[in-house]
Amino acid sequence: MTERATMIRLRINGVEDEVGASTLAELLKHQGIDLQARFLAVAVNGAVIRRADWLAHPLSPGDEVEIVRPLQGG
Amino acid sequence: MTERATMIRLRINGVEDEVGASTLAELLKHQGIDLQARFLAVAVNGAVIRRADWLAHPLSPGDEVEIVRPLQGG
Amino acid sequence: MTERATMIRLRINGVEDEVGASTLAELLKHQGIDLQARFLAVAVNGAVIRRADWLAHPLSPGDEVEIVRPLQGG
Amino acid sequence: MTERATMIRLRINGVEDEVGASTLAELLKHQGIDLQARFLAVAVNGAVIRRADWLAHPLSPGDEVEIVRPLQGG
Amino acid sequence: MTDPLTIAGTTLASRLFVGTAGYPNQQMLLDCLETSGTELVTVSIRRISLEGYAESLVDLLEGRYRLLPNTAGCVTARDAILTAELAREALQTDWVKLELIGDRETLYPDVEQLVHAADQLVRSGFTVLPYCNEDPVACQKLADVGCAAVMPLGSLIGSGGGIANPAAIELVCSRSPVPVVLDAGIGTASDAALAMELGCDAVLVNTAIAKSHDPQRMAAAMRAGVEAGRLARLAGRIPKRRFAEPSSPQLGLVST
Amino acid sequence: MTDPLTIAGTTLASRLFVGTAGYPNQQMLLDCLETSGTELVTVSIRRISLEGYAESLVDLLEGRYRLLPNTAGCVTARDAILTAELAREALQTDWVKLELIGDRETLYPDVEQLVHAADQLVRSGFTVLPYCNEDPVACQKLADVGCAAVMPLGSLIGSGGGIANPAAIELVCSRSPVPVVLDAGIGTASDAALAMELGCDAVLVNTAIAKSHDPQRMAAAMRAGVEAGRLARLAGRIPKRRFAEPSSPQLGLVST
Amino acid sequence: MTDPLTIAGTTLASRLFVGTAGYPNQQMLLDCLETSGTELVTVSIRRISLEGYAESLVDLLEGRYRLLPNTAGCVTARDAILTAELAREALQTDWVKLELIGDRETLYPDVEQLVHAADQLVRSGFTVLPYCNEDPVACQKLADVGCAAVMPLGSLIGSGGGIANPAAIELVCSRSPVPVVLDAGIGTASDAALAMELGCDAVLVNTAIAKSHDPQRMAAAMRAGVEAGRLARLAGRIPKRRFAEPSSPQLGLVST
Amino acid sequence: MTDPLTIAGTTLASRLFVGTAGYPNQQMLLDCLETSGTELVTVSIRRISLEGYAESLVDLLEGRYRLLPNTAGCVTARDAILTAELAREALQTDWVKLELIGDRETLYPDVEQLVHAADQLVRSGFTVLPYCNEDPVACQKLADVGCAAVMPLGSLIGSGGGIANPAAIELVCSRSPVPVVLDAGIGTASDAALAMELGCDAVLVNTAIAKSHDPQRMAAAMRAGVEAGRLARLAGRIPKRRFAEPSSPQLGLVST
Repeated sequence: MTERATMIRLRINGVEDEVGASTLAELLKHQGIDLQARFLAVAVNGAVIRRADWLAHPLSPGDEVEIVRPLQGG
Repeated sequence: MTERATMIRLRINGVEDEVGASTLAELLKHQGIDLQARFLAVAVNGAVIRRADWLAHPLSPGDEVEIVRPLQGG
Repeated sequence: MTERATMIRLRINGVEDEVGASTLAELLKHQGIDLQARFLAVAVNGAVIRRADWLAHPLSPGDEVEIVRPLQGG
Repeated sequence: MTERATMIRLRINGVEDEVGASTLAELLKHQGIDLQARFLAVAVNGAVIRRADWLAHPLSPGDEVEIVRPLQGG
Repeated sequence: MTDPLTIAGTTLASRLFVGTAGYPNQQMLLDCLETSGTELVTVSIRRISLEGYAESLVDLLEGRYRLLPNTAGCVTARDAILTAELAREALQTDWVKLELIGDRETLYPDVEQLVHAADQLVRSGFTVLPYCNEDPVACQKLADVGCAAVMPLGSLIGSGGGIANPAAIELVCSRSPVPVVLDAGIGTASDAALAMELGCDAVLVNTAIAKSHDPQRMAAAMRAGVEAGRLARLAGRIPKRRFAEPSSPQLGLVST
Repeated sequence: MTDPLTIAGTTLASRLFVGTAGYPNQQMLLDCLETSGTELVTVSIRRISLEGYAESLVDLLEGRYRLLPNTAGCVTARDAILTAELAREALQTDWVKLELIGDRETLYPDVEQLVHAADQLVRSGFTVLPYCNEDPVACQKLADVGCAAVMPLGSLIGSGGGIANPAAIELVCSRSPVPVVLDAGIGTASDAALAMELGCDAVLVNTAIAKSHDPQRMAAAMRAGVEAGRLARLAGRIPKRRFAEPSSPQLGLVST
Repeated sequence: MTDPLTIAGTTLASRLFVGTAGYPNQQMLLDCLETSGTELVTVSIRRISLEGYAESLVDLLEGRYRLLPNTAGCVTARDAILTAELAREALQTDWVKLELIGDRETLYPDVEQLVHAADQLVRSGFTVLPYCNEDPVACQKLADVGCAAVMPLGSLIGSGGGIANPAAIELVCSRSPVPVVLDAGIGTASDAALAMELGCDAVLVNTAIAKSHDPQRMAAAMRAGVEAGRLARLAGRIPKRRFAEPSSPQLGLVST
Repeated sequence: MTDPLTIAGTTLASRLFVGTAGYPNQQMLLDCLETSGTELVTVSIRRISLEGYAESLVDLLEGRYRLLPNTAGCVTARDAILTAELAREALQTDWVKLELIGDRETLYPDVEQLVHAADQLVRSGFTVLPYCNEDPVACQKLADVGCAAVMPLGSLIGSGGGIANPAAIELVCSRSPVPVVLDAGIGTASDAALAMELGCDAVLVNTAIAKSHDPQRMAAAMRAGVEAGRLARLAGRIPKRRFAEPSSPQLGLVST
């Protein structure tokens, strides 16, 4: 994040937050997520954003972001 | 039926027939059905025609007529 | 019982006791049992003693006496 | 069998028969059984006669002889 | 016994519903209904024979029993709904046992279509009792769209297989906001009793009575079975235990 | 219904036998017996308390019910036989429910000793109804020595486990030359109905009534259950089929 | 044994699918998977913890097992579909075990929504294996919309209740145009064997292994159970008879 | 797996015993035994045909399998004992599967005679494995007289009825001081697995293999089934629950 980053309100994994990130990639980095980490997937407003588009995908106020990974399951 | 009755093609209980009947009441009489018989019900083209309307209900070529009554059932 | 009754050791319903009774009838009375009470039955040494014989049935030291009645049961 | 063999009535495996055999071994041979055949067992009058005793075991009229072997079983 | 069942505001003293098909003859049917003590009997709706009109079974039943027309055999919502509407006109009742068959061989219900057809019929003023499966979610949906009861199957229609999945029937009963009527599969009186013990509010029986060697006696058996199961349910059964528990007193045994 | 059961020349209108142990109180017991319609009730024989003699339960039952004393808890033939003889003297009946327990924990019968004790009691003039297991050979032997009936267990005494092995009970019933009374394990009304459907001639119930939340209602349930099962047995149930069989007519469906 | 299962063109040598949840620890999970011989394991898709990202279970499974992500816990088609799409992105697989829960307490499927969600996912290129119920009509619909298999429940998820309705499972298997995978309810190895004998093509097990006292041994048991049931199915079992049939020869008995 | 069974001091690696009767041909029998992994096979003892002596089956089995001669078909203790003695002489083994049939039609054991015959045979130095019923008291008596194992029936011989009374078998297993071998009634692999899960130490199978459509494959199925059930027993199954328990994590669901 640089000081130029504007703060926007997002809903990240169901929780409202205000972050200084204008793209998905910035948001993920802000969340401490390694962009190279495997097995991650992200959706914005109900649509999956493929990894190749994370850098370019702009965020808008009110966006609902889901960041998931596989876990144990039955 | 009078001699003036025009013959029309109907589908009566699933069977194609040509009858000289211009109303539902005429058709039923033509089928030998007592109009006073209880527990009868009739539908034309998928809509039930109440008994009070049998006399007036006009038939058109191609009408699909269902004439039913209760039977044993489980 | 008169004072002449000799004390003898018996096993009554599984319990050793010493009683002053020389007949079964005396023993029952000594136990506070109404000899007319219905539904009682008594065995001495594994043999049932019919009610008519209670008066005459002599007891000997070491006799095993069972005094029973019906109770609830399944 | 020699001509001296006396005929005696036996019950062999449930069937009455008259055979010229004075010992168990003779009977078995008479029945066409190889005395060296393995897995055979024989009883006379309800008692097992061990193989070593077949030669010597005398037969008497009326003897009941069982000659068995293992078969398929569940 | 005063333990009436209420469905859609109508009170029924008997918790045994009886189907009217397949009896050796009409008099036997009437005798069985009488003996069963039922107050609600099912009928089908069928096209009249074009050769002429005979006196209907219904002339004999009317006034003595509440009639519950069914949509047996229908495989489309459209046919089931039209059959229900014809039944309403013919019998002047808005009650209908809604059957929507998903497979002609097993006569298993098509619950997806069933929910939609039930929804439409309820909106059209019908009192809908749907023949469904022992699926608690489907039963909930049927109740949600306004069905007056649900009628899960015990086992396949006419199979006499009894209650194939007691745990599921018990689950449906424990969660249903509307009465549960066990439909299909009852083969004998203990099946009917078990249904009631699992929590069903009523039982519908047809083939098990009609095709019994002695239908009237089986009607009596079913009546008693339903009553037995209902009473047992109300009384509250003892828990099942893996071990024995003596009933007679354990003390005071004769011992030599 | 006139379908009496005859055991040893005695005719009983009710096929439900009821045990008298373990009820919340004596009045409840009496109410349950009345409601059950039973004519035959079991009692145990126990040593009197040496502290004194109280009015017996039997004073209340006598004249209203036929009493069937048991030898519950006995583990030797000798004790069982003496108990039977004491019972005969006390109650002036030669009927006895012969119990010979092979294992105090499971209360499972010792059928080997049972046959011998039954044999002796029959020779002494008793009418013997032995509590046994669902072993057709043992049941045959009991009949052979002259028992008036056999009383195989459904499941362990007091367990409410129902009929654990229906095939075996059916087998016993199909071959027994004397009446079969299902004893032990009945937990609820459908169990009683099933017992009768399998071919039992009567059912003995105790704990399932006495320990129900509402004993009197359960007594009514058992009465109805036994009747239901008996009627179904007589009526002849439909066979179980793996496939469906429509009850309503298959022709003449409304079809758009 | 060469008796592979093919689902959507993919061949699996093992007919045991294993869930990865609830093991005492990760090493135990890996040991169980190894022992089970499975080739297909299920995983869930969950939001990452915002506190940070830990190494995933999947790093350990990848390359050794085909992964089948589920939509466990989803109650709307929308959430289930989005979960499936996220799974596809995360795991680069178009396979999905589609769960659409109709009731959070019983985890019973909502088959109506399930059919619609499956339809959409198939159209989006997914290979869909839906968790459904033992309803042959619903299973047919799922196959009709293009599901690669159906996964009916044996009994409630995690209940260990086994196969509550064997007749229905057998019916589903006999009519399904796609492989049938028994899902949910398996409690022990004989349940798995029975599932295969009824005609299932595979079995999915999770809790019964993970929560066993000795998970790895239970994994071995399940592997053997699935194999046993499959072999028995292929071999063709003897019919059940009500009567005895001697195995040993009836002639030639020793008789004194 | 090293989990041997020890009977009378003899260690057996396989817990599957196999009967040798009723196979399509002798080669098939040999193949089935090989495939089954069994170490102990049963044979009968029969009078030789007086028409001549053919090579015995036993020539083929000897040295490869421990032979367990039976007394199948005997209805008196005397015949059973003589048959056992002849078997000992013929096969040079003191092991015997003691059968004493109480009823020729059902082939049900006569447990009273069985105990006496077993007692005599034990005194004569035999290692006795009696075919008995699922009666815990009878099984205890058989152990008390010195039987090396007990062999309760699952259901009637040759019926394929499976385990008709699982609770009773479990009870027998939980109390038996000697190994329990489930004999008779096994119809398919899941039956064998269930027997082991209930606590049996081994299973004897004959008809279910011999009369299968594909005996050798069924032999493999039984081998796997016994192993599956044994492993599951040792692992400890999860308890049965009436309610669902999610396996996948309940937190972190995608939710729109």
